[in-house]
Amino acid sequence: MFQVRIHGRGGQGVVTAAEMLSVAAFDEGRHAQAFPSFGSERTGAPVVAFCRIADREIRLREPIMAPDALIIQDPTLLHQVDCFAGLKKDGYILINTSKTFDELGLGEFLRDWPPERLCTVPATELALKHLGRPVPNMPLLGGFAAVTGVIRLESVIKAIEERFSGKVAAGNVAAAREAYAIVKAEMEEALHHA
Amino acid sequence: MSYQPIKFYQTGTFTVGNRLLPPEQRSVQAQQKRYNSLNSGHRACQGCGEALGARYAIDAAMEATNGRLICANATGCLEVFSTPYPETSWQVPWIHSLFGNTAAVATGIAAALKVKMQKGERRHIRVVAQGGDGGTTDIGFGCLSGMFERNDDVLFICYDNGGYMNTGIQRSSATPPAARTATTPAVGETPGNVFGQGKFVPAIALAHDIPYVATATVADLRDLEAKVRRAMELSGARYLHILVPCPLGWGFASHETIKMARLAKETGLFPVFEAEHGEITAVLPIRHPLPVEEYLKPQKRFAHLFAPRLRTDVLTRLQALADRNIQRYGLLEKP
Amino acid sequence: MLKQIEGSRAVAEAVALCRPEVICAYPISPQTHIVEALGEMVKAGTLAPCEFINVESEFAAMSVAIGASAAGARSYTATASQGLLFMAEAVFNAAGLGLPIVMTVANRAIGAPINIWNDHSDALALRDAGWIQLFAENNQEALDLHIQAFRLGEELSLPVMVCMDGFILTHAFERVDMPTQEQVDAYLPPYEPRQVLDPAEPVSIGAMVGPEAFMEVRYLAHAKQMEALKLIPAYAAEFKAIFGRDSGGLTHTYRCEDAETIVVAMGSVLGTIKDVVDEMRETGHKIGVLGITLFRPFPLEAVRAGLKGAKRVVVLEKSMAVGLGGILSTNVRMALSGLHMHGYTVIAGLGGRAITKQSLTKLFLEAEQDALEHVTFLDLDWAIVNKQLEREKAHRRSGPVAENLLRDIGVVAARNY
Amino acid sequence: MMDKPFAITLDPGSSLANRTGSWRTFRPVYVDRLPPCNAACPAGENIQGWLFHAESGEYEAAWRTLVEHNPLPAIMGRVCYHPCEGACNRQHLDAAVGINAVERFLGDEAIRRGWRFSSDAPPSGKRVLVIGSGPAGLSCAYHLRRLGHAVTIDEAAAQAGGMMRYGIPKYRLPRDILDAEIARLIDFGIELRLNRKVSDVLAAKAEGFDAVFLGVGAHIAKRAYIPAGDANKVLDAVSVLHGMEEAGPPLLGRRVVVYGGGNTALDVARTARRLGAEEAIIVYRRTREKMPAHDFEVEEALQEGITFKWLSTIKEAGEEDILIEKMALDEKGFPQPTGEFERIPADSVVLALGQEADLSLLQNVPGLSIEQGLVKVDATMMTGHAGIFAGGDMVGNERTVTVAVGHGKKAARAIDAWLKGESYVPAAKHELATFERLNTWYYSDAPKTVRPVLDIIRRQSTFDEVLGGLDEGNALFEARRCLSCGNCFECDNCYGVCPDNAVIKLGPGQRFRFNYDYCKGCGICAAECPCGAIKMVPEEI
Repeated sequence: MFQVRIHGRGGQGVVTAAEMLSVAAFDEGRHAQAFPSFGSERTGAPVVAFCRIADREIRLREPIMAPDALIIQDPTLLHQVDCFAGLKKDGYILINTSKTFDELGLGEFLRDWPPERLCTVPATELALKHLGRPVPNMPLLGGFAAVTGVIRLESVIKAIEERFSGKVAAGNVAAAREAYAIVKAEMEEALHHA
Repeated sequence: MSYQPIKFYQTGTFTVGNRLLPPEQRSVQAQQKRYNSLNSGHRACQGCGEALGARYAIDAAMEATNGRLICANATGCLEVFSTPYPETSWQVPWIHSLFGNTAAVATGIAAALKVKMQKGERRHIRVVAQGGDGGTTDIGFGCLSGMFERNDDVLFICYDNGGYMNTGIQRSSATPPAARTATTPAVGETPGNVFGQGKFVPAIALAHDIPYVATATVADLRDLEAKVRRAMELSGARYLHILVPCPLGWGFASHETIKMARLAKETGLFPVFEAEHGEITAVLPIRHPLPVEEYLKPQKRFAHLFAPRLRTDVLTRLQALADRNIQRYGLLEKP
Repeated sequence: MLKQIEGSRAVAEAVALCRPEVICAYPISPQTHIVEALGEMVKAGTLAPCEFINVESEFAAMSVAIGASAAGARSYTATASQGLLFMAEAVFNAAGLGLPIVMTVANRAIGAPINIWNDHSDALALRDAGWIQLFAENNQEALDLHIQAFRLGEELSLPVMVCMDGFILTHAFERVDMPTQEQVDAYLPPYEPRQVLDPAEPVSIGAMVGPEAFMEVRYLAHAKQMEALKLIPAYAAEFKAIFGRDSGGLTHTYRCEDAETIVVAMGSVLGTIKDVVDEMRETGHKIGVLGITLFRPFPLEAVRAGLKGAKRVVVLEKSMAVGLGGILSTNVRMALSGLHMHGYTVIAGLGGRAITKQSLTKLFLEAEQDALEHVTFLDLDWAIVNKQLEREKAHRRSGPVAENLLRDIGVVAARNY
Repeated sequence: MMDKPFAITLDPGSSLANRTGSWRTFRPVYVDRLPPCNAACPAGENIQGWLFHAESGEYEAAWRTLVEHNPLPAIMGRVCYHPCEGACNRQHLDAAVGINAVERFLGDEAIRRGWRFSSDAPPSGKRVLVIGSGPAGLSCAYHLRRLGHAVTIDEAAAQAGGMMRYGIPKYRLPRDILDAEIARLIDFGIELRLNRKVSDVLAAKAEGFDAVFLGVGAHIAKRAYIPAGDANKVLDAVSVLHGMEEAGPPLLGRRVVVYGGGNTALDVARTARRLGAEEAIIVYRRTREKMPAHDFEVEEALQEGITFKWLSTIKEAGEEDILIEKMALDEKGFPQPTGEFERIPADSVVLALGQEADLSLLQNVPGLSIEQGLVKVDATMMTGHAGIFAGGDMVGNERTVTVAVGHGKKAARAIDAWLKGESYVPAAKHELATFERLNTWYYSDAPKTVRPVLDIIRRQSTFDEVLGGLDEGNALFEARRCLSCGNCFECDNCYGVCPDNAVIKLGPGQRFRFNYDYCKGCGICAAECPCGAIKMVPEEI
């Protein structure tokens, strides 16, 4: 079972991202379970959502406490929330930013991490470019497909096309594709240097 | 009469404070050591109109009662964002019981205080009940009406954001016509909330002939404070209905909260007035008249009126509502 | 002072002696006479200072009481049946907030069909609302329990429901020993709230509590109720010292010494049962009675101790758990866990159906023979029931049950089906 | 203490433990933006700064803030063409703030109350020579004195003031006002030497001065060739206006024609009327719209009975009349002769065609260069010769008192730096406070105060001041019309409108501070700041 925790802010589509991730896995014929953490926090407050992916029925209902991967939709959270709590050793980290891990001040913290598992993608910029709105969640799923390989980019695209239509779908698909490419390139670069 | 003619002091009495005014004429909110009855750290959305309105109103009530105040609060956004265990943002004695019983809880508090005062156990303390439009105009309406007709010594404040925002933006009887909510979606032939439904509780409060009824918005602080002050000068049942825009539920940027309230008032869609013993005594006139589109267009809940095609038919009906308010309350007359 | 007065009046006078500060009233039979009497005392100035508030619903009645109690006032209201259900949300809330409101429930059936007569369905529907629930056997006890209820509730910061059988007690003129004001004052100190709305010490009451603490809050409520199990006998003893009589407590046994059969019941029916037991004892039947005064918290240990020696237990109750059987009996069975004895549930007196000595005698004799079903409906008219069942089998649109039955027994003019 | 139930009952205000600052992706910051009035002021006055004090009736504080940049407020309040008002954001609401009128009120108030200059700079031991006591020279001398330098002004004329005295008519600038403001400068410790025409600047500097500022003005009238009969009087504006300050006023006759379209032409025509001319006619070769003179001056002149011949050039001046040729504008807007002629009667013709500087004292100054009659200066007002600075009419074609005062100030600061062996770098300017940045809802509606204007009969016959001043009530009202564009004026809006109480009010004069522990970054404060003094910036990642 592969467990993902997504960090973002109320109003940034964190829950949607988890749901769409589960749909992408479902589209691959796998089992998936997406769920929010429900609290009294409002627009702007740090929030999390979860997704489990497995090849057999998922019966587990406990919160995800030791994720295999983290998606961080808003890098300002890094200074405000313990985003890395419980992350499995050598787990995947995908951050929406145009900066590097070093520039984010995480270089030392993640020094022993496999570099190809640490990726950043300027998802907000990509969303603005392709969609005209700063909603980073779909390009991040593209990046997630690239960095983890747990789901295929095609599945993410299929999930987007099932959920959205017209320009919104096209924009999200384009953004997800570009994010995928960016992350793939980053990983190769990392492996090359390693 | 709470409407004060604007004195010419640069920003007059439009701004929160004004260094050019004598201290006694400045607003409660301008005081360096104001009450902050609703403290920092609450979990309201960015730009929450209700959080603002509640602090405005309760601070003003605290000022008017010299800090001798108890609040009862209905279930709703205000309650949830202000008092999730283990923290409360309230600095006043405050109780939350249920969604629909706030007016009655306040009645009970007022009754208790009356007895305690007769016994000499406590000094004079006043009671404010507060809730959102759901807790006031819908589920709490029975208790509210009961409190009104008994003329219990309670000021009830409704923070009207036009829907059940706490539960995810559903329609209430205060949701304006044509507005999209989760239960009046923008689909079908007549998208959004239905025309000819809903109620304007201030008018119903008026019909109870209670000592004081007023409306206000978070855009006119001085007016709001003057109304709270006036309400606290009177005894018996009093009602203050404050329009508090909701960035999330209405779909506008978090910095536009006050602007939305201002536009609601300036277009005439939300009449600002006050009444004593069933008679309207003053209105806050429209300063710069505007068509309703100015108010509707920035809000996503009305987006279906502008795209994919311009719904002139619906806009005309909404303009008619504004025009009727302007006519009925004399909103264009100079004071 | 001995008086021959109506039960409602006796309760009203007792409540008045407790110096309530806020009373909320909404009319519903059969509690109405109580608040009417109190209203008159407030209006006349004999009960002062006190606010008597005519509210617009039972929901408001409980809510006003919540507000008043939170502001530090001794608060009282009374209701019954539909009224209790209409205020249900506020009933739970008062307990959750720990407000020591005292409420009389003049027990009455719940509709539909609407029925104004006595049974215990109303109070037992709210048995898990977090209130302490006391059941009075007679008007003297009803009166006494109100005085104890204020003492108990205020000590624990918990609301207390004093249940008395509607009409059977509320409307019965009986002899009661009305205490003096001095006695009540000696027993019941002024209300000293544990928490109060006060500008001098502002607090927020009624926070939203999430998963991280909700269980603990619930456990603490439970622990507080458990504390009542210890306090109630102590307060009853203290009551006896001042007022000179046994009243209240957890349970009362009657002729249980060597009893093989013990009948368990609550409320006014205990008197009838005791009469039957006396008669049966005279003919050598080893039968006794366990009366339950305190239903919540449920006195598991006292009940177990009271029933331990018996061979069989007959729980006779004026309530039912549709689809299961009894409510009281389910609770009693929990007290008997591990003990091997026969247990019978008898549903009796629903909606004001008279419970007669004759029926009870027959019932108990059958019980002694272990000839009872697990669940028995006392004096059920099987002919009517079967007729309706056949009717329903025959016709999809067989008509409203209650009206059909009334027609069958001739109350309503018959119509062919 | 109450025995509070666990979790259900909470201690007041305890939500301070919840630092909602973590929700923020944008943070508000207080900024000061450059108000358009300040940006437009050639003298670099901090207009909004002194209006701020005037708004609260603190007139002396207002005046002291004003004179940090300009030592001549009573003069400026009369003769400045107030570009500040042209830039004022309030014009988009109702009408520009009457800045000029308030300035004059403050200047007059200072004279009336005898407020004096002060400086706490220690004496520098340096001596600076200022040549010319016009606005540039006086301003430069004043600022140098403020900075602790010893200053001597050499003035060629018998009285100080330069063009303010010899170019601006009394009805616009009463001489008691001029004298009072000059006297205050002298009183400040500036040495003034009259009747000293400097003919060689290097020689003058060598008399113990460390630096020199040139502010000799432009006193030589430009001439145009007009064939004229002997009997006809053709004069120039400079000498006519100069002559007004001497014993006998110039004789112009009954019918006076003034040739030119600038403010000087109007000054001459209006002076002629006051001297008794029955007719004063301005001949200008283009249209009114193209006239360089200020519109309000044209208006005032029209009220006083001055007539205009637009699109006309003077071809010749005869004994009792002049010949003018009609012009027509071509498609590019240039006047072209039409061949149509007209004669109009005239006893005298005054040429108001501009002035040039007398630069004879600058011969043989190494490095100093002159182009098209103007002394070349760098960005710090220094000429090509180190230590010699220049300003006012002699360095530019924008020849107003205000520009000159600005030059004087800038030069003084540069001289100060130069004397210390440093180079003068003006402080970086704030971003402009444009109208779009304001939230004008908050400003009261208030039209401009109309200043009293002298009765028309007296205007045609006397040299009494035309435009009156404001009384205190009016001045206060006018000051309070200021929108305080781009700079916090402590209206408390940000403090009030924050739904998270995340603005800390620091007290009168101390403004506010954001409490970033709780600020969620909603931006209401910035949106509702009337004057645009809050900026939302992305949170650092």
